[in-house]
Amino acid sequence: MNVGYELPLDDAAYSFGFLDEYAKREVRRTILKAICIPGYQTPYASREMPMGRGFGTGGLQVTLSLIGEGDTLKVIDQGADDSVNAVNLRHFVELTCPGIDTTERTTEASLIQSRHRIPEVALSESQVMILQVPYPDPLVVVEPSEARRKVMHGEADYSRLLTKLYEDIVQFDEITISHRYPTRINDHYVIDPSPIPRYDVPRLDNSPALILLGAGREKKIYAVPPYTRAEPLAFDDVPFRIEDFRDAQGKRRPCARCGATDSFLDELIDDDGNKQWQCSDSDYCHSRLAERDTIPGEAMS
Amino acid sequence: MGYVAIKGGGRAIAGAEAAMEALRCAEGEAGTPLTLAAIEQQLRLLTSRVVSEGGLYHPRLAALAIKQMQGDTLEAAFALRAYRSTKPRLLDLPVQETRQMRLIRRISSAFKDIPGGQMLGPTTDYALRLMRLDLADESPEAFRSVSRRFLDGVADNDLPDSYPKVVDALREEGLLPPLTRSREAAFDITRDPLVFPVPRSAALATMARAETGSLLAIAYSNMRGYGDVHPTIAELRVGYLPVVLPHPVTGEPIEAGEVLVTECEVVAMYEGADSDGPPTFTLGYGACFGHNEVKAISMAILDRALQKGMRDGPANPSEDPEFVLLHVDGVDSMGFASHYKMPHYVTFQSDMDRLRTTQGKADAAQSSQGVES
Amino acid sequence: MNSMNEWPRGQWLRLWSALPATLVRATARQLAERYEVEDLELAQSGLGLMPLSDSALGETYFIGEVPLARSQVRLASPAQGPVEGAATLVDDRIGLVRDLAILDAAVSARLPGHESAVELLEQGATVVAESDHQRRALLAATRVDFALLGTAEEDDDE
Amino acid sequence: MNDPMTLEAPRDVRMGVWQPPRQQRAFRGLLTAFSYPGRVVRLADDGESATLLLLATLTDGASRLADPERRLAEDDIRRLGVRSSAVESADFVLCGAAHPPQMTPRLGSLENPEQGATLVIQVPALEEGIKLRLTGPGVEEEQTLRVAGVDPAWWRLRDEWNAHFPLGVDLILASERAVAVLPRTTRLTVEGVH
Repeated sequence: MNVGYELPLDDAAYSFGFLDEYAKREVRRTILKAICIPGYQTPYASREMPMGRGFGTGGLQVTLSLIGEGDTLKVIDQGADDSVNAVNLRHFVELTCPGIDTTERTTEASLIQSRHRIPEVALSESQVMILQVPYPDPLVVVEPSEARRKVMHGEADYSRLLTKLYEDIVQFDEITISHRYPTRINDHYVIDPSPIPRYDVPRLDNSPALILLGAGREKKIYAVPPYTRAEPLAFDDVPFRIEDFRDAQGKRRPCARCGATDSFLDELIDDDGNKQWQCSDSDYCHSRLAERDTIPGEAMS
Repeated sequence: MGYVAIKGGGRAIAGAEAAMEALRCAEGEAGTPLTLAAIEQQLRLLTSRVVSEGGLYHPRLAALAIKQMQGDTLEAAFALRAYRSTKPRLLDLPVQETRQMRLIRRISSAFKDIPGGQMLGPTTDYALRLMRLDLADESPEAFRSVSRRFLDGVADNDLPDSYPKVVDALREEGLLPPLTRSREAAFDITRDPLVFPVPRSAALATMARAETGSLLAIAYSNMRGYGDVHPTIAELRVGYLPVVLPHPVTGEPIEAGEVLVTECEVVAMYEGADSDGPPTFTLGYGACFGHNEVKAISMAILDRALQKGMRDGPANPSEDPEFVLLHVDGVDSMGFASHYKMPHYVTFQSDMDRLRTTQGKADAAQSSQGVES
Repeated sequence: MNSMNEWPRGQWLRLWSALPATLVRATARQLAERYEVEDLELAQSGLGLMPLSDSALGETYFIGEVPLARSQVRLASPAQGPVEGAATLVDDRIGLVRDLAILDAAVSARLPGHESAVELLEQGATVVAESDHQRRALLAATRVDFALLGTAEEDDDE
Repeated sequence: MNDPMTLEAPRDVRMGVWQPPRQQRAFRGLLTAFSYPGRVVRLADDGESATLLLLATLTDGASRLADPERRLAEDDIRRLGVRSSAVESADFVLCGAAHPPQMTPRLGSLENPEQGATLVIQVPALEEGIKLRLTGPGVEEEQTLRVAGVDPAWWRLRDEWNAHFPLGVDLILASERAVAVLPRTTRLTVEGVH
């Protein structure tokens, strides 16, 4: 720079929501089109965010384009508000969006940004769910060319994907897809629902809340509108199955902390090498414990 | 210790930040903080790398990023990119002309003598890579006098402001294809996602802000034999490009600043006249912000390789636009490589569930066949 | 006014911006005290995508972005009526670019008091000349004519 | 370019609909209207126009707007910073409820259905007039919407344009202050008409 150049520290402050208004406007246009075409991966010019591609930049750009005064944001990663990446994203939004609130309570949140989980507590119409997506296109496994994939999606031609699933069954007598389970939206587009476990896929179906999915690195936004059919691909003889948390005796494992038998569980290994099972949704687990403490006499199931 | 939920994340992150900062300042009493000017000047090639890979010519901010990221070029370029997201587009600049560059270096490996002459400028090309131990404890006085003594030693003979381009001379001789001033608008990679096939302008823009090492690696594969460019450097120039735009009131061209640029044209062997014209040499073009010759040369070679790939279809990786352009961006690749460090235990839980189920079925099948397992 | 002819308006920003911003500020302040300054456009800073013409095939492409700051002002001069000035700089200092726009207006209309801004042009010119000299020195000191290598004049090589 | 910083207009118009916080609020209203088709969402405060507010919120130099009936003031078009264009190439088309456009708006393509246009139809009133029965994504059972002053030809054309999902157009019905949205996926029957 010129001799005597000084960085203008005075007007270096970031604007509300970090992104400039043109970027927000583009994301907003994209979101509305994504809602009008349920499950369609709508392209947009993803901006660089101050955290790594793959760390939730897509979800973050959606959140920053939605959020404003009066909003209460919940950010989770692996179901936990306290997971490092969740803390990091929440801190960034707090930093760039003065005047908004954040919470760990699912029920208090107007916006929920998440990586890999959908909260256990059913969402309401007054909430928007934002999922972070690393790989948006379920057809990549059968077709490398995006140009050809776009045609297949447009024609709702998923025969090759179904064949792939079927080959699985022939080999393993089971569909081996564990997470990112291909799910058909409104009987047309098949989406990658982001790396949520199969346990969460049914929550996409006819949800009262709008669900937005953002893929920053791949520059795509797509949506599952409220009250919209979301159905995991499966076959009559080999049905879609969620994760199995039963022990050897076939009894559903309870959460070691709160005793819940109706939540997705993390498998933990304690220092003695013993296995433990615990709610992945930390808010769900905490609130159950809180209830139990306030309601005397209720035994842990 | 297994895949255990990370808790106390907030504290851990704050701690990690403090730990980084503690190491940055580990010299303690004995240390002196780096000034941004010192980084910009004394580490000028590092700064050059960051401005080009960051895609924003702001050497002072680049110096700050280098200081903050403790010398990590990927992270520094990344910080510069993220800064861009907060700034609006102010106006559309007119096309700038690199023939106006105020040169500090200019060479050609195609000709002994070129119009205007060859000038090595500041380069280590012919320097012996011997350790200069005198730099180990350099006295500030000596340091401060070096530049002055150099200048006094050189007669400021009347050199021109700008120099003709070697390729123009070759072109006049009919050895090169004529300029095809393409009418189509240049591709804006900062706004439009790359959906293939992409125009050459998208390839040039992508490579201009690509990660130097990534470009070099793919270009090197072509040089070694996964390709056949066999380039000769027609001209490599480094200099300050005046940025000229119309005065908002009068419209007359005004100089609004300068940008340090490295530019390179390579000449490659001619091909059978694919157009109806006579056969000519083919050309590759490379340029980037700052002083970064390896990057400009690698880009020029890849430009030539990609032109072939776009025309005849790729015969090897360095000729495949999708392969090259989607894998040379430092911010994308570094970010994605890093994200694997994040917790993935929900998905891994799900993976284990699938594996156990299928294992269970396999066992059942085997035992039903009376096979020992 | 020979200095006026010496430096076309196209070079003013280059010369002024070669100087410490404090000098420019001081002069702009003086002018702002004499003439009322109206912002025709709020001074702002942002980015510009820089298109180059590739010298191999003549195709236009974007090499990257540069910081830009711009300002456009109108000075109310009782004698000469309103005078417009503007500045667009590869820089991000909003304050500086507004000061430059004021200088630009004053010098272009040669308003009373513009002389100090012309002096700044002269000072800037010496700074620019110095950096030109440095760059030329880099070339002059490293000029090589490979055609002459190996002849009596230069037998030190090969 | 639809950014308060770059407007050369006097201070007062820089307020209101041109302010980022106001546009953020407006967008959330639109988000609800798009998510729950047929629900009437009050967008504008007193003294504001729902149409101008939603255009300020969604359009800028990156979008093309067709205003065949010249419903917008020149100043507002300049402040929006949109590129004006013909109906058949516009991202956004502004028209009245009385007469549908002669031209077919963009329907998008199989590969890029998002290029189907967004039509902003200014209606005399919502929550009165004929009754529409809506089903489809965003509607739990059935949603009814009342809208006044819309030429029935509109519904016929909408059916034609949206005949081949994913191609189609998305409608924003805008009264003075409120909006209701009919995405291409919404199935619509007009009460009494069959």
